[in-house]
Order: sequence, then structure tokens, then C-alpha cells
Amino acid sequence: MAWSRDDMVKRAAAEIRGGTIVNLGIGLPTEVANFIPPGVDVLLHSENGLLGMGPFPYDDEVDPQLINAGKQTVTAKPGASTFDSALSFAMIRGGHVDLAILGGLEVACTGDLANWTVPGKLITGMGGAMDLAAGAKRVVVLQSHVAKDGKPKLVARVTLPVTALACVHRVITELGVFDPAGDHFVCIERAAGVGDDEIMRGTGAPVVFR
Amino acid sequence: MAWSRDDMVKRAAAEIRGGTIVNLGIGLPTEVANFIPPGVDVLLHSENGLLGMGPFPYDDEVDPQLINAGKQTVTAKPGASTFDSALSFAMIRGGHVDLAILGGLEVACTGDLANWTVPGKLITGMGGAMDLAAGAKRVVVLQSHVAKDGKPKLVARVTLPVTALACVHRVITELGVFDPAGDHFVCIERAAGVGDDEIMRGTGAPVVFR
Amino acid sequence: MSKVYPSVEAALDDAVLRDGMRIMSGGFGLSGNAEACIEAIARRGVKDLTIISNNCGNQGQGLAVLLKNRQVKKVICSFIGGNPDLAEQYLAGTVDVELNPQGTFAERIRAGGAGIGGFFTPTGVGTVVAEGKELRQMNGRTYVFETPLRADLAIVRAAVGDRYGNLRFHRTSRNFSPVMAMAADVTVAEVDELVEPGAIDPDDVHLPGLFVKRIVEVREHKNVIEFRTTRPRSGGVS
Amino acid sequence: MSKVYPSVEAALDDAVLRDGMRIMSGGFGLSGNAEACIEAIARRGVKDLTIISNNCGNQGQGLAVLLKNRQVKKVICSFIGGNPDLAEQYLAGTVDVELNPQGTFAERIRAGGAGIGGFFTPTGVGTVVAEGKELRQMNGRTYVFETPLRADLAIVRAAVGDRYGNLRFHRTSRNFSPVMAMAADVTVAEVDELVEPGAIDPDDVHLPGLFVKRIVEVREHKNVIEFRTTRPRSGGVS
Repeated sequence: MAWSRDDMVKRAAAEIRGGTIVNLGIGLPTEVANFIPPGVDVLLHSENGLLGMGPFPYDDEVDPQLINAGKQTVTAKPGASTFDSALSFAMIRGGHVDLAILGGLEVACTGDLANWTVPGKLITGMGGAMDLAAGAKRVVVLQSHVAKDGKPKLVARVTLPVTALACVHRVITELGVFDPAGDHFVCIERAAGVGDDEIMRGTGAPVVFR
Repeated sequence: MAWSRDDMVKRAAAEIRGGTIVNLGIGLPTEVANFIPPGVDVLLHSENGLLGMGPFPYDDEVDPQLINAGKQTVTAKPGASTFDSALSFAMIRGGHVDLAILGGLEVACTGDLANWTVPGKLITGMGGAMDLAAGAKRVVVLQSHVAKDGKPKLVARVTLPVTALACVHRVITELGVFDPAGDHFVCIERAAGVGDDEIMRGTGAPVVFR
Repeated sequence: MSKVYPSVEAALDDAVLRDGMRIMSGGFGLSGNAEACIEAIARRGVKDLTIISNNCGNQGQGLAVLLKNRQVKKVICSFIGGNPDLAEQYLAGTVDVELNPQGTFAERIRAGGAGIGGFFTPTGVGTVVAEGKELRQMNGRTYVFETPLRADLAIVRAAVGDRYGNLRFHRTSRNFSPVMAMAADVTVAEVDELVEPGAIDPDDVHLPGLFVKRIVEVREHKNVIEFRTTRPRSGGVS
Repeated sequence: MSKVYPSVEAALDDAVLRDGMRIMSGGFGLSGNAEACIEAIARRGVKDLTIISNNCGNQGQGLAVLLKNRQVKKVICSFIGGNPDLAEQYLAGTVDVELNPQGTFAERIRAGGAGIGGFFTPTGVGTVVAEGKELRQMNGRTYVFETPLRADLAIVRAAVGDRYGNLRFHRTSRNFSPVMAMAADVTVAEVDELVEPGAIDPDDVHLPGLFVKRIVEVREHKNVIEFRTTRPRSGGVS
């Protein structure tokens, strides 16, 4: 049976190693913060200028000038630091962020990522997506395996506007965990009861099972 | 009679306008700080990371980690700020320093400056000289009119290794005040009793008197 | 040396505001906006503005007021989601939008303020952002050339400031404000609290005063929250 | 997450130190040097080092100790005056010196830490510094292309730090240390005082901890003063 959203988010949380710097993209990836095991000491980076982001504030703690990149009110943990956007993106571009967990629209087996715009839809802008995809040491994408119309989102070649080339190390979908490997994906894990057929049917590139 | 060193330094201090940011080079220019009129509120920039540099400390105030670019112990005035070297030179290169008063070895009437090294002599390095010469909004050079061997230091073309091209706005020597004007210098002021002849004899480029 | 003005109207006078100018505005979404400065620009009605800001307001507020007033001809930014005014005028072709990756946006502004003529970044290579721009391979990686951004005016908000223009920002309100202050011919800062020189220790200054030309104390701010997210204090999981 | 090591010897272990490595060292002259780290490197005797530092010690002290020990093969810096050890070995041809304008030096290091592939600066145009480098005219001004600088190790001194590596510097001791910490594979910080996380307010952190890999508390420093200049407390003019 395919993983639930919570299962996917939990699986993404398992990608996080202690002692690292992690940036969680807007949307589903933001929820990964709720599933980081208590013993794992990680510093969350928010590209609007915060390292050591804590959970949402208590009602009487809300600070309008302490927000995350999704413009939600957050807190700062002990050991946190604030800084300007030039330094924040120096961190990202300079390879100082160990892991970025991002949403995706299409991932190619070459590691190319498309996640910022869909032609014909209202444009929103790339925000920090291109910097995170190109700059983070490791990029994990959290997305559904296929689009609403059934079209594969793991593909041989991205058809949507690119966010960054050859940047994705791992994709987590409701069907399993897939690593781009050049001309194919390697399925390194799958949801219980999901068969090869179902995965291959929903994937627009060759899949090697391990 | 030619100006004394103190006269020269005082004349250089008269270049300083209230409300501006001024960087004083190592050596003679450093002494300009002692002659800034009390009413002139200026912030002194020291390129090692201090804006709002104050006078030398009292003996019991000395802080080994509060120095100027000449590595002398200094103080910080109320309204001072400290910062890293990248920001300090962003200030200089970005045109945020209104005036730099620098020492000189040769100044050409084109505004070219040589002040960092003499071939054959022990090399010391350019330090911040090239950034200051190229970046400050206005560059005033404080130097002797001729070298010890009598060779002019105001010249048609610099012969020593260049610090920056077309950067000098004004030169103050013991004979007077000279502005580079392309193919000649304009003498805008002179020490009392110094004649045209003396100036022209000691200058390696045409001089127009005003 | 005093850069203090009695009001944002006085600080944003005829010497500063004019039609067709380029204005940088600090803030991330509606957080950390120079609210009083934005309102003053709206009241003055200068038009054909190019706004350089990460967002151009949101939810009809902040810089979106200038859009509603039809004062804006171009926006240079990184994100325009959640901004119906901009979407509408962009689709209608009345406002031009130049999108930048957020890090490239910040770095271009820093370059503008730091006297850098341009730089190579890996961000945007292979994307629409790099189209028509110079690419260069260095040490096995491909980079795209980006140019500096400057403006005639920057408006920023800070928590504390002194009459020399030294500023301290509160939490994530810092964002683009320091680099924008560096990259504009004139920077006007509105501060929650104006203090005496020396009240901010030299080591505690976030933005040295030489980057700020005019400063105004503005004690009241709306501090609009776009997404007020909280957790329960007791009972639930923390 | 604790980056705390019990001693500089433990922090500068075999995993970090090796012959032929590139080491960045913060400090301006002898002020703000990572004194204990320099001594540990001297004791360990690793050789063929490339030292990237504004000065390479002065007056026989600081990094000059590594020169005396013949551990240095190259120095990348901006100023070598007042350093007889370096002058002697440079003239003898046993140490190579690469001089950079100080601002270009700082900016190259920042570029190395910030993922910038290179940049154009007006500094050095028309001088020996620009020889053999790409020149480019932009907006009526000539710029020279400069490349990023990186290192295997950076050693910095700070006044206060916590176990996450967050640092605060005292006065002008900050200088090159923040950008060097960004530009090295491993940064070791020696701090006068180690405090609990949270003791430094997030807004008061000078260098966010992610740039520091190892941190050691070192309470004693020589704090050598190169030119002790003072003024009389009474009688004379202030």
C-alpha cells in the first residue's frame, strides 16, 4: 500500500543526520520538522535569515519579525543566529547547507529538477528554489509519484522549466525512495506491498530495483 | 617659505568636510586627525574594520584588539561600528568613503598615483592602498614636492609601479596645493613666498597658476 | 552629524522622490517592511517607479499599495506569489516583472553596493534565468554571469538606530535591508527607536551608519503577519 | 551537536593537519591572531604550508614563527612590511609571495566561501596586480577579473563562542576571520570564553556556527601590541 503523506514526511525525516544543517522547502517539506527524532540535533536553516529555527511559537510568543521562508511565524532555538539575505545565500551557494528537502514537479534520472513553475499557470517566481537546488550539498525531493492526471513526475528528461541541473540525490514519493543514477532511477526502498509493475508504470524512466 | 610638515597636515585637514567619512593613510596622513577642527563632525574609517575611530587611548584604556590600519592602538568614538574586512572594503570600493588622504611617491597630472613600492627596495605590499586609491570618492595626496634626490614627484607620467589610474583629485606638498588636470597641474594655492619658478623647477609637468 | 528627520514626509522630500526612479525596499513578504516610508511614497503619488524588493507586497498590503495606486511600472524581485495586484497588472502587461533567484537577487544588490562589476554564480545555470547571459566553466562547474543592481533610493526598517545612521535589526527583519542600504544613492531608515550615539556598542551595529543618509523614528508599525502559525501551550505535543 | 574540543592539539589533529596544506589565518598584524592554534601548528611541524593571511606575522611573532621553523612555502597576503623573516626567505627564494590588494584579498576569500566563481573589481586596474588577468569595460569603468580563494583549514580567534560554533569578535579583531571561516573546508576557532547556547542572542552572533567545525576555549592570549600609542590623561591636549 502506498505511503500516506505522513509516511512520506517521516521517511524524509530519516534522511536527516545529527549535527547537520538542513533547509526545508515550502509546503510538504516544512512538515518534516515535526518528525525529526528528538535525539537528532540538527540546525534548521531558513533562507530569509535564520539558522536554528524552532517550532511554531506559543500564542503569546508570536513575533511578526520572526518568520520562516513560508512567512509563517516561528521561534529561534538556543544557539540560533540571524543574518542578512546575502549571507544566508552565501551559506546555500557556498555548500554550507548539508541537506535541502524540496518539493518537486518533475525529477529526471539525470538529477535535473523542475519545481518552480508550470507554463500557462500563474507565475509565482522561483524565490530561493534555484539557489537551494544548485547549492545544497545534498538535495532530497519530496513529491507525489505521478501528477493528478497520471503523468509520471519521475522522468527521463524534465519537460517543465528547470530549477537546476543534476542536483537531486534522492526522491521520496508515496511509492518509495528513488535515486537518480544517470539513465535510470535506482529504487532503494518501497512502500510495503507496492510491486515493481506499479512503480514502472508510474515512472517515465527506467527503474532498477535493489 | 615652504610649509612645515605641520602646515601640510593642517592644510590637508582643511580638505575635510563635516558629515563625511574619511580614511587617513598610514604615515603622515594619520596625523591629519590631530588637526580636524573641533566643530567638524567627521567619522574616520580604518580599513581593518572600524568606522568612528577616536584618538589614541589613555594609558589605562589600551585595548590590543582595537587598532588602526597602522597597527597603532586607538579608541572608538560614540557612534562607532566594527565590521569584517569584506564589508570594510565594500565600503571603500563601493564609493562610501568620501575622502581618502594618502601618502604619495609620484602623482601624474593625469591623476595616476604611485605610492606602494619602489623597484629595488624591499617590497612591503600594497595593503589597502590600491583599494583606497581606486575606491574613495575623492583622493588627496599628501607628499613632499620632490624626492630626496631632487627628482620631481609631481610628474607628467608616473615611472614607479602604479597604485591606481586617474584617481588623485588633489596633491598637497610643502610648496602648495595642486590639482591634476589632464596634461598639467593647476596650482590652486601656495605657501607664502614660494614663487612660480620654484614650483615649476620642482614639477615634472606643466603647471597652470590660478 | 545628524541624519535625523522629524517625519518620513520630511525624509522623503522633493530632493529624494521623483517619477521614474528606482526604489529598493527591504523586507521579506510583509515582515520587516518600511511601512511608514511606503505609505509616504503612496501619498506622494510619484509614478513610473521601478521597485526592487524580494516581493512587491502581498495580500494587498505593503508595496502592493503602490501597485493599487498604479505607481509602479516594473518590479525586480524573486517571488510574486500571493500578490493578486501584481499578478493582475503583470498579466495585463502594465507592469513588467524581472524575476531573479533570491540568492542572485541578494548578491546582485550586494555587488551594486560593494563596487563589484559583476560575478559568476552557479545558480540558474540551465534555466530560463541564464538565457542570453554569459556562461563560463571554472574548475569543472558552470557559472552564469550576473550584473550589479543599484537604486536611487532604498527604504529600510530597523529596530534601533542612532543619528549617525547606525542600525540594528530585529530577528528575520534584517533580510535584504543591509545590502539595499549599501546599493542606493540615498537610504532612508525608519527605526522603532532612536537612541544616542554609543548606546549601540560598536560590535553590536548590524549596519554601519555610512550606508544610511536619513533616519526617522517611527514608533508604530502594523507588523502584519501573513501566516500566524502557533502551537498549543499544553496538552498537545510540543 | 557539540563542536567543542578540549585543546587546540585535539582540534588540530591528524585529520586536519598535513604537509602541503593551505591554511587561512585571521588577524590583522599581530592583533586578533589565533595564537594557540598557530603555536600548535608550529609544534606539530607540518611543512610546505601555503599561508593565506593579510600579514604572515610581524616582528618575529605570530605566523612568523612558522616562517622561522621553515614550515611555509608560500604566502598569499596583502602586506609584508615589518616582517624580517618573510623578507629574508622571500629574497632567498625559499618562500613564494603572492600579493593582493587588501580588499581584493578579502573579497576573493568571501567569494570562495560564498560559492561565487569569480568577480570583477576596479581595484588593481592599470597595476601589476592586473597583469595577465581579464579586463572588462562596464558602464564606462574598467574592471579586472579575480578568482575565489579557498583553503583546507582556517584558524580564527573570537571573544565568545558556543558549542554550535557561533562566534562574536571583539572590536577590530574581526577583520578577515568571518570570511576565512566561510572559505575553508575545516575552521577551528579558539575563543576567549565558551558560553552556553542561547547566551549569545541570535541577533548578536557575528559568525553563524555552521561556518565553524571545531571550537576550543583558550583563556590566555599574549595580545601582542605592535604600536602602543597613547595620549596623556591630563595636562596635554586631548
